[in-house]
Amino acid sequence: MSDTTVTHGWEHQDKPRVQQSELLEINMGPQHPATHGVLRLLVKTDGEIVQSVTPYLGYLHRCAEKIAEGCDWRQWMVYTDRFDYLAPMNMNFGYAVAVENMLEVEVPERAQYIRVICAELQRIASHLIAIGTFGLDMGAWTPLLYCFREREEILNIFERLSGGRMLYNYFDIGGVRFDAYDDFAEEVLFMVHVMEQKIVEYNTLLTYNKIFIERTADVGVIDAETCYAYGCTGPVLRGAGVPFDCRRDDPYSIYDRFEFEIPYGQGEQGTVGDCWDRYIVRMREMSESCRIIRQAVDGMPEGDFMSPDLKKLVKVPAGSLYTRTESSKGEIGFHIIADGGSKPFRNKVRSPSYSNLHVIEKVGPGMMISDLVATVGSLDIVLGEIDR
Amino acid sequence: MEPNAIHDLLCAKLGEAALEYVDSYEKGTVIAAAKIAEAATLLRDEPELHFEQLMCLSGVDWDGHDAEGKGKSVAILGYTEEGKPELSDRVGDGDLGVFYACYSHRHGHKYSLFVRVPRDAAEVPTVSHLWPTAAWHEREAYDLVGITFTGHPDLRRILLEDGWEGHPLRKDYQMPAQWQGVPLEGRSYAANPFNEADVVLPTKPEGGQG
Amino acid sequence: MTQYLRDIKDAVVSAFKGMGITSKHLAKKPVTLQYPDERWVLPERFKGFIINDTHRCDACLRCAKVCPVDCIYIETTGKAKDRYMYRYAIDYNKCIWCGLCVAECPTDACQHSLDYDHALYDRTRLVYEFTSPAKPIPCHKETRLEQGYYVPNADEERAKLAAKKEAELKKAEDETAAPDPSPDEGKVE
Amino acid sequence: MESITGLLTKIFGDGMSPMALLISGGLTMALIMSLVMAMCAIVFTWMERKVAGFLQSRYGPMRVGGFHGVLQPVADMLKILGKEDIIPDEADKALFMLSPFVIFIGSLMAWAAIPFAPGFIASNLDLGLFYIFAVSSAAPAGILMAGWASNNKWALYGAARGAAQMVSYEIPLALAAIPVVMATGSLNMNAIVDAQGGGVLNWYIVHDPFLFLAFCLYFIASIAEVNRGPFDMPETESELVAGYHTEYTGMRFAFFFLAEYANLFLVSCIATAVFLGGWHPIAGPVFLPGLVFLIKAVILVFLQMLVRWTLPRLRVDQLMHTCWKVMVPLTLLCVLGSGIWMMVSGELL
Repeated sequence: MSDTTVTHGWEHQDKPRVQQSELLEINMGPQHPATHGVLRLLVKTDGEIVQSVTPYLGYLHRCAEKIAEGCDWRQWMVYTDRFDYLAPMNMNFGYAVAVENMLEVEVPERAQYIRVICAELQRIASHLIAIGTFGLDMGAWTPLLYCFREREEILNIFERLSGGRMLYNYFDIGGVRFDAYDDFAEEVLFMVHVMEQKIVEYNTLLTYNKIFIERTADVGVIDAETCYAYGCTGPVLRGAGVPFDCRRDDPYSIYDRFEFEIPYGQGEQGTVGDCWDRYIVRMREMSESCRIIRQAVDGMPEGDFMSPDLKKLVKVPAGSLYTRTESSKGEIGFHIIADGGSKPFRNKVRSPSYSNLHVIEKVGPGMMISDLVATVGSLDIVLGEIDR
Repeated sequence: MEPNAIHDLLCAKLGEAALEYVDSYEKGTVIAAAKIAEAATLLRDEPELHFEQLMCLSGVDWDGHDAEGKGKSVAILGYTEEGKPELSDRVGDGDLGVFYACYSHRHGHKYSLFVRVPRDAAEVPTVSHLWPTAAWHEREAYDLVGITFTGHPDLRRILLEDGWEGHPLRKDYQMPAQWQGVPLEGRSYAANPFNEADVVLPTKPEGGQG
Repeated sequence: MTQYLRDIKDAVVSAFKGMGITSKHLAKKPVTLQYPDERWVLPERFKGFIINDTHRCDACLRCAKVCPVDCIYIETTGKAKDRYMYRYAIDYNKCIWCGLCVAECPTDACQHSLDYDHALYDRTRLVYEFTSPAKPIPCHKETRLEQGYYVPNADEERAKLAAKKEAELKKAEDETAAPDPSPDEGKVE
Repeated sequence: MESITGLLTKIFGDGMSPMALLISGGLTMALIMSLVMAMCAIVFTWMERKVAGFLQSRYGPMRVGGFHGVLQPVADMLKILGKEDIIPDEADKALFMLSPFVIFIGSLMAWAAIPFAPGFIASNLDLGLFYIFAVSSAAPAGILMAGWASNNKWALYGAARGAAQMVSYEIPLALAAIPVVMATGSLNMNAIVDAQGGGVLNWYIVHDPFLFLAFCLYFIASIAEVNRGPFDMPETESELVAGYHTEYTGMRFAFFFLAEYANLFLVSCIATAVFLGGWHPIAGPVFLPGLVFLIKAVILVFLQMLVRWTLPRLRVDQLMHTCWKVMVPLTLLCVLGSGIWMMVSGELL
């Protein structure tokens, strides 16, 4: 549909007067408040209605996969931090699990528990940003600031743990870099306690606000089939009503020991798979993460935090393995090809946002500009991991 | 379904095209490049397999990788005196490969497909009509590794800019010195202000004036 | 019609609930700090600007090797006992605060400081030099011991060195040969 | 204006011709009103930032001017004055330069009929309320000019949305004030305020339930009329970058800003005069009328800020839906209902 032809009721005349109207091509990004980074969407619109969306990527491309060829296995952990800079712990986790799977190394129990606590705290932190910025896309400023307030508390814990507030480089192959500090458990439990109260506040302020529901329900519906086809994972897939989560369905680390629900979209305010469903899945996942953290804190044993039988310079046996873990955005997969050396032969990152964003090409046409903004916001993309 | 059963099924349906069974960390089948779309169709549409999701598609440059694991995996051989990377001027001769990781939500099983194509005729049929997600992953493989996917609806570079020279993830790739007039070499602010000749060694206690 | 009225009711009620929450915050004390005046206490493991304690550093080059972005520059001169480090520089333009060098350092010379606010107008000033050719740092264990630099397990090493020297001295006395030429003579360049 | 002309007569004696008196009085009043507008922008930007800050668990500006950054808006003004005035090459330059003033003047003219205190009104028009609504319609024209002249697609979107919104919301805005006009029997602002004297129970907001509803509808419509959240369609900063003033910088941008905050205060002043008894205090005799009026208006401004910083934004079609399918019928209901009420209670007889 490149041109819309509007014919008026003058067909009976000798020469019908045909009015041509053109589509408006408009660049949303790379500097645009709604694109959550440096994404460029080439949008063709007919008035307020979007006719086609074409994402252009690469503004944040650093070719970390090429850099991997020059790093050793441990060094590249630093770069995984920078994929999803809103959830570096989850990225670290994915890479650590991937390499450990190939090394077949036993990670100490304590490290496993610390990892799970960190990953779940990070999931909460990441979802807080997702929720806050989603609200911001809708024009609600205040929830964003509240979300950041709670996120800061989580970052304080991470700062005490790893020394960094944003890029932690905390996980290491075979364990974690530092042991948990003395009152780590108390702090985490307090944070969880605070978080559970704040979720109620967010629900009142944003989730069940009528305007918010109007803006998100029945908007940007992505059904399960589309999710499978476009490789959407994480809250997008679960929002479409598929209770799939790598933590339960393809367990890694020690996630099989914990009891938790997998929230999925049920179309409470509209259709299954609309923006509101994706939003509420994140909201409920935060509660579930709190549950996991409580169990993990209870079960955390004493002991090593780093695998003692691992050398400083890791050499991974030759082979190829695709390992996936559940980050806050979805399935983060590391396809690792090793040649037996101390450096990766090929590290391919299958980032969740990359596939999640792709679906916008499919669902974008036909919606209004405001809905496009809402849908992109509900996909919760991070350009760091799309462009890598 | 067990991986080797899937392989047997692929062998039965595809015959010669299913080249060999890979039993490493990853279980999968090596498929002849021309038949990959058929194999993918089979994986997706066969009710017992029903791989409705393509988890990952990655392009690989196998240059320098040998089975014993003693291959040289780095394009940067070392560093020159000035600290600049020393690149090999070797032209790669290994195959290029594509890796497909599929997952079935219905059956909960995984399977992988491998394809190897010669470097100078790196053409693989697309699977983007089967799994739309492959469209972007194939564009990425085209962009970074330089594998052409025939039948792809929109095969453009995705991460790098249009008109970029070369494919960075090839092992023999050399970064151009500049791109559209912008030097790509990072500026160093850490030029050595000192001269080795200026070094004043401390006085030795036992050696008198050094 | 009932739906229409219910929508209006929902909109009004939820809006008032939301405003209730926001207006409650009016009375609460803000959580932000007035940055340069108020600062929070930095944790022990805080990753600040990396500093090199040149008293402890023996130029083993591990930090420079492990650095993923190659931001540590070490220049040495001489060999073995006469190996001296005359430059240890960190380019904070490049540093990514990953902390690998700190984890790698065998003598804890490389450390995170608690500094973090170093905004500057000139990038070249972000290259920090920790030594100078005027006072080079000895690298060899024995030289370090002699000049009073840090060596891990200093007492043990000192004892070992003393024993070695004694043995040498004894050997020299036994042979009653001409005294050794000073080891550094002619080698300094 | 009577107070001003009275003052002038006192100073210059009877020597002035009535024409000169009228002109000089008018100019003085215009000057005062411009100053009020400038003060609005300065005070309310500071207030907005502080209110938003405290709503969001932060302080807002704290640095400039000692106590809670009171001089921050002054510093901002100085900064914005020093900025380069950029006119895009492809812009329609005449319209581009004109539009900030159109919006500004549209806002300024409306101030002429606002009664701040007894006798303190620039022009005591018989059609005061009607005049205010009429001249404030200049703003959509200014927004359309700005959006079109910028030659920027986002600005065009913002302008189209903004014009549609403001034209639409003028209807419920004016309709909501009609019951008051019916009750007073006059469009003169002074008369409307005078009719509400003698305690809170005489204010029109509690006159009857329909008038209370009319006040609520007026409040909502006024937020939309001044383009603030949740109805900030012309700006929609997360969708349209900055809407119709995307391309504006420096002084011209400051004029938009000035007009926005002046309008914010203007609609609150109208609401105060029309519904909240103007300068009449809650009880007792008229005391410091100007201050009472200001306090009421500032409370309304604060409420607008609270709404803005709490609620998400409506989509453009929902905005129209709200206007035409909810607000307009309800305001019509108010007109009808309060008319019936007055007939039943015998006021109209």
